Amino acid sequence: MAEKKPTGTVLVAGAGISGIKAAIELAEVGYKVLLTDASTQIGGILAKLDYQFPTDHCGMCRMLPMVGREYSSQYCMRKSLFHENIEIMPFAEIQAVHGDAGNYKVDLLKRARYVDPLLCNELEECIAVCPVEVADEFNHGLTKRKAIYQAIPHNTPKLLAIDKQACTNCGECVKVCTPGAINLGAQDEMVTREVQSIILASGVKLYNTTEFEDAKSYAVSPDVVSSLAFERMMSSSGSYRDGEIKRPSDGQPAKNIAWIQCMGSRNRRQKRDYCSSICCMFALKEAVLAKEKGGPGVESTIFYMDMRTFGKGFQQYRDDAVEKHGVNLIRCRVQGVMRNPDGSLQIRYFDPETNEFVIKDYDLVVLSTGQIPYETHKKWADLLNVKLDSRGLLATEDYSKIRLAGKPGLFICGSLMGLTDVSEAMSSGIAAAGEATKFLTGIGADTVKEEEIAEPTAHERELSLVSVAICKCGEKTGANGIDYELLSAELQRYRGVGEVNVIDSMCKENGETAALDILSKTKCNRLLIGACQPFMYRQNLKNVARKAGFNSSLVEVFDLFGIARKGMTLPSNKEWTLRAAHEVKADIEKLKFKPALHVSTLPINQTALVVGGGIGGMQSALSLAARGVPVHLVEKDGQLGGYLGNNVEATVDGLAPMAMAKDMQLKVYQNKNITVHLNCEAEGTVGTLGSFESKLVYKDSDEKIYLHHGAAIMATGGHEGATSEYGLGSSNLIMTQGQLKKGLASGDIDVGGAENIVMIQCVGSRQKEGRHYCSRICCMWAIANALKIKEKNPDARVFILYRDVMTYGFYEQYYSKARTAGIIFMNYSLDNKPQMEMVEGKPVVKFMDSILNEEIELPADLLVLSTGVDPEESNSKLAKAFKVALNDDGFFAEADSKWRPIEFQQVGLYLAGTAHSPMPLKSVIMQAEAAAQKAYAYLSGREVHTSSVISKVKDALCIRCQRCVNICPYGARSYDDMEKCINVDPAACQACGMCAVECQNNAAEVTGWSDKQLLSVIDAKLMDELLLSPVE
Amino acid sequence: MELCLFLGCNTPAIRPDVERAIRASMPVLGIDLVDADNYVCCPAFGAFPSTDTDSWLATSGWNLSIAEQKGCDIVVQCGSCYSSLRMGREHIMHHPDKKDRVNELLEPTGRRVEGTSKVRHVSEVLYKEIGPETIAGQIKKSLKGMNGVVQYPCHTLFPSEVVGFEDSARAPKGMRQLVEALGANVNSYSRELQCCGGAGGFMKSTPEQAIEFAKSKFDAILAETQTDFIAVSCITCLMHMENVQNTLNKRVGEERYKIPVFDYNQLLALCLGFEAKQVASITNVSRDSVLSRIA
Amino acid sequence: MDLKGSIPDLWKAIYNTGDLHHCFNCSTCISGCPASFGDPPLLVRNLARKVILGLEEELLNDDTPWACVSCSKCEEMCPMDVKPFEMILSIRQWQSANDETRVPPSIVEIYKRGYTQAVGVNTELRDSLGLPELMTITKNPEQLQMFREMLMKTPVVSANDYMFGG
Amino acid sequence: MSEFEPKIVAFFCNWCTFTAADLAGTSRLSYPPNIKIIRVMCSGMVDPKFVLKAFLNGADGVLVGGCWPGDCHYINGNFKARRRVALLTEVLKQYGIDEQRFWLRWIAASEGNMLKEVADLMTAKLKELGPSPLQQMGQMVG
Amino acid sequence: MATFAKLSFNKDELNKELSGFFKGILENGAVDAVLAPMAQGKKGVRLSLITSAASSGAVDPFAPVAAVSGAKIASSLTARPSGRKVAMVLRPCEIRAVVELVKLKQVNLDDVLMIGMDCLGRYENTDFAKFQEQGGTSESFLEKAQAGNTASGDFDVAGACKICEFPAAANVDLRLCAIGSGGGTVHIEAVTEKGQAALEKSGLKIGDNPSGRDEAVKKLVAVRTEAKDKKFAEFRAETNTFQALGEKLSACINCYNCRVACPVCYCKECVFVTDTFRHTGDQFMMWADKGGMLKMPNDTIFYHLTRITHMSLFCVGCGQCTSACPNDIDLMPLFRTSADKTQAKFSYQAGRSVEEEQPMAGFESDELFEVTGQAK
Repeated sequence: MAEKKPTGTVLVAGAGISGIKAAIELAEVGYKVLLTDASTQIGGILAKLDYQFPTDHCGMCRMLPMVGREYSSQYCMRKSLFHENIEIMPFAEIQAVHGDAGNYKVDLLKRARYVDPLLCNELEECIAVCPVEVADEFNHGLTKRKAIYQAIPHNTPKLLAIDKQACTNCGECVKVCTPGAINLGAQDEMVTREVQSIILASGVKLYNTTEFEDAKSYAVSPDVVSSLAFERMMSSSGSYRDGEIKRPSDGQPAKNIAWIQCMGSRNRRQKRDYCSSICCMFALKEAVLAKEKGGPGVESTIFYMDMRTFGKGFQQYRDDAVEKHGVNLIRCRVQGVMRNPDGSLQIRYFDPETNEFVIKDYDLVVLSTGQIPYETHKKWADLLNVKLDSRGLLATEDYSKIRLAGKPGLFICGSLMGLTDVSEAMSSGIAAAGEATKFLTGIGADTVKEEEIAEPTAHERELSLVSVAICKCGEKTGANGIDYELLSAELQRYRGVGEVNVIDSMCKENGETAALDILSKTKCNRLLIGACQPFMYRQNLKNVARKAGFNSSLVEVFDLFGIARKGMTLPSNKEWTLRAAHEVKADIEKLKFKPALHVSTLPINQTALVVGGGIGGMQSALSLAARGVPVHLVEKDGQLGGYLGNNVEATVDGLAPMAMAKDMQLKVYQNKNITVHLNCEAEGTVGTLGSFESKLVYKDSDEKIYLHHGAAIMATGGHEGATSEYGLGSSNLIMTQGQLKKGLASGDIDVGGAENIVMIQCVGSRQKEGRHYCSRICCMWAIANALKIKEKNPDARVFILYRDVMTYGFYEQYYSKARTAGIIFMNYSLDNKPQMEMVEGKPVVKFMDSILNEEIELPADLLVLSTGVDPEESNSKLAKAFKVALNDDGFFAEADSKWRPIEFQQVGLYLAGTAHSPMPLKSVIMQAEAAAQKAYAYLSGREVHTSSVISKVKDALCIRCQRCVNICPYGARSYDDMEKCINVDPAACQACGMCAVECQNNAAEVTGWSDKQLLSVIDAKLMDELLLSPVE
Repeated sequence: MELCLFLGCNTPAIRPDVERAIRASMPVLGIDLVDADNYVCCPAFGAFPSTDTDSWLATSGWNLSIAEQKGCDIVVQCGSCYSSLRMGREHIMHHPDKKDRVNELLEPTGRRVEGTSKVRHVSEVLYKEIGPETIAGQIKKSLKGMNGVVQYPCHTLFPSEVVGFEDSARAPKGMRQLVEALGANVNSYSRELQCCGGAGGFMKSTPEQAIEFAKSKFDAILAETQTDFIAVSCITCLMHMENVQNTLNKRVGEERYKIPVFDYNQLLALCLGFEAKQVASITNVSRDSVLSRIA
Repeated sequence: MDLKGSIPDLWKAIYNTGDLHHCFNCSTCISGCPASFGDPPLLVRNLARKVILGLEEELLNDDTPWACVSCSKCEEMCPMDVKPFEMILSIRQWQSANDETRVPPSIVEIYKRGYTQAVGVNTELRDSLGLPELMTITKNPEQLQMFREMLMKTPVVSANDYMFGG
Repeated sequence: MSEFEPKIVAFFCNWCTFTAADLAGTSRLSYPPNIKIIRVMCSGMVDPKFVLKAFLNGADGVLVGGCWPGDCHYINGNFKARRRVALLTEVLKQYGIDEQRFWLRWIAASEGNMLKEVADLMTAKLKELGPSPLQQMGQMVG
Repeated sequence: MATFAKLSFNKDELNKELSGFFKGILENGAVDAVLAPMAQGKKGVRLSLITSAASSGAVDPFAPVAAVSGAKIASSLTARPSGRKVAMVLRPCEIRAVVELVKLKQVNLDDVLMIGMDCLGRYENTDFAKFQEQGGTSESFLEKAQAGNTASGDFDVAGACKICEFPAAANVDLRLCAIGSGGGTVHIEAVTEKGQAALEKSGLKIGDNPSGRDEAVKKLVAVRTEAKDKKFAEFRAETNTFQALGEKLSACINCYNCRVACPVCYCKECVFVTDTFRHTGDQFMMWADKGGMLKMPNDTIFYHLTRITHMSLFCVGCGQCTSACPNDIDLMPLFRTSADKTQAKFSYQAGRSVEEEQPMAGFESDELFEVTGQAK
């Protein structure tokens, strides 16, 4: 027999969204995760953000697993997270890391909360009596909190903690805490844990307006706030009330609001010569929201330098912000803010539109504060004993944003890579999980086997009889206001209830034994458990029930105190108890009519199809193959490499795509797990996750093959865009950046004698007619080419005419480098585009210089056009073949632009790289890794477990009208034309119930959410308390 | 402590009462002043710094060498002189080629500059060296019951790494604490950190706008404070803020702008018990309202 | 404006510190500049652009550098550390070197008597305040001579020696 | 006679509005006990039968709470709910069930205060309108 | 441009002429079968499926009766298609129901030549028997009805027909036009190319347009629309409360006939007869406890209201529900008034077009803001 391998465990340090995502992805594969966070709770910055662009609302829950929902929480992520394979350890800091890759010992300091969450009854009487009030940091001081407090208002369970710096040790809280959960003398605790791999997802410190010198000219009043604080001002759990955004200083409505960009970023003088990447979108979103939430009359103005709307959909968002919402954008970095005697805030700026100075008063100024990475990176470098690179950041391997250089088993994700937006945080989290998975499979670590839920037994299908078990907290009977005897009697009389047991402390060991004892003798086939914090105990209690012989789908746990307390002031014990009984009855009803469920498994064909043999496609293929997954790599051209791999020798950040592609090709061909199909296109696909069948057609021979695979990745890439503008093609002095790049590399283009070289950015891009998006790489390409020209001919003057320089993140240093090298950047606006005219065989470019406000005429020896990136034309065919969507620009439309950037709506299909949107090479590789991980999560086993709660078809009732097929948002329902029936893909189905409503006679139904159950719950809710119980 | 007093030109020539104030108070507070014999123009930014580096730095070097010979730091009251000297010294100290050139030019004069003497502003000496508490302990009279506003000399703030001594050049505290040390209540107002506008070519090139610019400051003071006086710490601020008030009054046709302006050293000297007619006698905005209340 | 006639290397002649090229035209320097209130306003940002583009003629004729109040706030606030005030001084220097009418008369005063003001001659006033006699360079011909000889070796004085003849 | 206490059956989506109700509870934003909350996975899951049943069996009002547009965990369930509510409102209006008795509201997870506001408003509105005309029907349905 | 063929007939020979037309299209291979109303001996007229030209003699398309909605028959014939071409002669309301059923994938029109007939109304089944007994014929009915008199003795056409504003069929290939054709004449209009081809194959002479038709149809629609508005107003006024609704439905015995007869109630089994509504004894007891008593069967109003939410958007106003009720509950106005409101809410009209998406099948992100009244 094979030796039992240890279960792979990964420490994810930092429970912001990227860390959470990495943890969930690993847990889905079956690895154990220890998810720690230095703060008292999880969620990171996003816990503070109620609104995220582009929908301007939340959607965080969409990062929960789609398949295997059984094993994780199914509720708002801002409440909390649960997954069977994830251990969450908040308020813990890593003190030391010993050992090496595959064998780490990590010392963790668990900080004392002083409130034991296992004992806390969440009644908050302690908070009521606490005499200490301090500013609530969660709301950036806009509100107050007590010394004993709940850090994040939405969290469930509440996880109270005591702020010992504020606490006066008066002991009032201890006096009122009936469960004895508070221990003022609690000590920090050191624990050591063994893990195989570590993912750092701590994020970085953010610039704050009180700490830094350069903010002092701006932060002159409480009404000058950071962008994060502004989020809290707009939040219902922050200071937003009554539809008005209020000034912190006096609570007056803020009507005129200004945003000042780049606060703390793009500042060489303050040694922060980088862009924080997300602040532009952040400000645009806030400006739009302010107008929407603040009511009529709110004016939003953003002072910016370059509006960096480089990501997918960002440009449209910007255009909408300006055109639909009327947000003012003013390109001017202001010197400071002055507080007027009336409290208003004065800003003087130079308006480039009118070319005049303007002095204007604002009610509120928001500083778009960015990242402060160095401190955090240094901390990690010291802890992990790794070196920082020349920029002072943790060094990752070439081409990787995730793998720490020279440290196998150590990965980073999220804002440690530089501030990331939600989408990138997700991609990086998945990619980091992927790298860790690769590492773990490499060392042979095992995964957790999911326990299957058995088919229901005959006993479970019998007429339902409910056993109600009520957990009582030790000695403190009645202390929480529940009269157990009354409750028990009330429920005992209820129809369908077989027995009611009050059991002491089921959450503890002896309670467990007692429960097991009682329940294993029961005649009932359903169990309803009332406990104080079901979120915390649910799993334990369900395990007890399982041991006692209950089918776990027929066991429900309810929050005994929560339901009675919800939103109500505390009535008398009797009233409360009766109300609780009343609420419980609804739960009984629902359980009574619930059928026994089981988790179906889905057979998996463990082969992957990767479409596109560019760098992204090859990366995905290699990554999957490395984990033993057979991959078919399909490329429509006669060679691998894609656009970058066949055309681009070097990038501005020192990468060599052509050399890299060559190297990858070699690896691809050598890998026995990879089959390459050249000159081949995928033309049609049927099936679902685990069992797709695709038709592959060879273009040269017209030969067709049918490939069975379990998942597919679209990595179709893109290519340099085309344009009819500026006489491209009419003169050999006019060319694209790609042509120049090639020409410079080959020597075909000689810049030796050139005096003036003009580059025009955004040709045909970022405008409604044409590419309505930023191609993200053109600025870097232009800079790389310009630097090359300067290298060859230092006397040549290179002019780059731009709209916004999109050197986001640490690419900013290349912009700086380019300026230092003497490259001249001149801004133009879309409504005043440069004009070109050939004079004596030479292009002459005319444009309006926004700085000098003068028409400039530039004779150019070379005119170079940045024509952006176009999606592959084959995308539309593929989209049809795979029944996935394209966006208006011809790129693939991911399932969710923020939370599911790598997936298609249809499970089992993924996308990576430029197929998603134009992006730099390192991001392509990261997405390719992420896509491979998404596929691997399901391809790693012969079958996957889906979920017990799933939509079903009652075939005998079904008339095949297919309305359910049409309405399903996940494409989980399909009409089988051969069998003439409706099929449900159990992996794709998310049990939203839309099919069930659409189906008029309940031929479609979600198990566990049947109309029968819901209708009886409505009854229970509406019946007067006493009437519910038959009179004896 | 011994410091070499660099007077510049405006102070000794036009406002010698300020010089008198400095010479009077400093020794009381433990600073011995030595005169910079044969010093020359700092040079003013509008002079050699605007023509060429050699003449600028040679002139700075000339002045710096005087202090170096005396073996002590230089103390300056005039903001422009302070900034020019510091910038000059900065160039000399950080550019060996410039230092060599300066010394080459100085050599025939028997001078040499090494950088051993630092350039200090009188307000820095008072604020950092002596300290508001010591001052508060030394004064014999006080400004108690009076409100003041302060005017920070731009030249002592920006650029902070060259001329600065405040914890934050963008939120300075020195002048406020120094005036408070004399017992006055310092009022804040919106345009506290706005430049007086008196230095350089602004007044010369576009006097209309320069006066408007100054007016906005005075209007803010009148509207937002109950001030009895303005405390400055630069001879240009002192002269300009007085002159502008008279100009403004002519414009508006009434005596609206009549806030007495004092160099801080004058207030200090007065509180240390020196005679107003010696230390605060030269002005064109009456100071009587303040002088009569110093007790 | 046709850049055909511009001088690519002009910046080297004017402000060859390497700092200038960091400028990304953000407008910080102008948004709070006192002299930007003037008419015409001093627009430091535009001066930087003119230097970089090599617009010699325009720069020579630009009076605004002389309106600077030397407060150096721009220098403090410039996120790119262009040191705008130093650039202004450099432009003035370049203008002075290329156009004698730009040479400030004050340097002649300084050459002649060491100061821009008549320092130390108000003995009566000084006496009345109880001030000591000042040991000015004006009163020390030997030193003044040395000072003048030193200045004579500097570009501005040697190139414009006729101004200092008297 | 004691004041009329309307019964409001509230179908709250699991992801947003139910969380908001939780948040209101934990934030001590007490809302009237008249609101009888029934958790559903999505506002798009609310079958017209549920609403009819609630009214027929004595509810004075029905409130459906879902995620804001664009925010639906299930992508677009709330949009579908909106159409369904519009349809049902038309039907109910004809038979004397005032529009004011049947509400659809978007309430995000963080909007505990809005939940309270809506609950207060609806309760007050129903007190004003008085008991549902169906109360007198004495007709229970399954 | 529509083309017409004129079909003149001698007294009592309308059906003969029409039969000639159907024979023609069958014989010439325009279709393989014809579904048309056909006299069943002396009594009754039923839709019949004719596959032999020789058997088309008894067609009676204009007979004022529709015992079963033709839409249901069309569904039976085409939901699982035979692959053979069939001409269907249906009433406008039936065709409108067909349009809805197409969207619901219950009718497949691929092989159908749709022939719509001008409808001046139908009698209830029992009344039609009386009508026949009284010697009434399609010809006599057409004549009288065109003159505005549909009543025959103590009975009249169905209530639904009196307020039907769709006497002429749309979404057809061919139209059998009686209205405004003049005495002794009907016209066959080719509306589509498919219809044109069939008409050509029928052997009839093409090219005699009924000049008074448009005017006559318009007038009839106006009369019916006015009647409809009046009826709606009356019904709404008297049924504006739940009590009134309860009274209207008090005779209901939950037999579900209405839904069986309804052409757009297309479920195999109504949800009300599924397990969902198979309550337990103690549930009934509980409900009885609540009010002290429980009327049985108890789900009558619930059933009808649910049905309204299910089918009002598809309701074509054919009145089959009323016809089907064994307890003479006039259900038609109940459904039609609701349908009128719900369809208007979504600017939808049942039966108007196959292309029009059924409202519950889709959504717009920017619509119906009044429902929540909430801005962001």
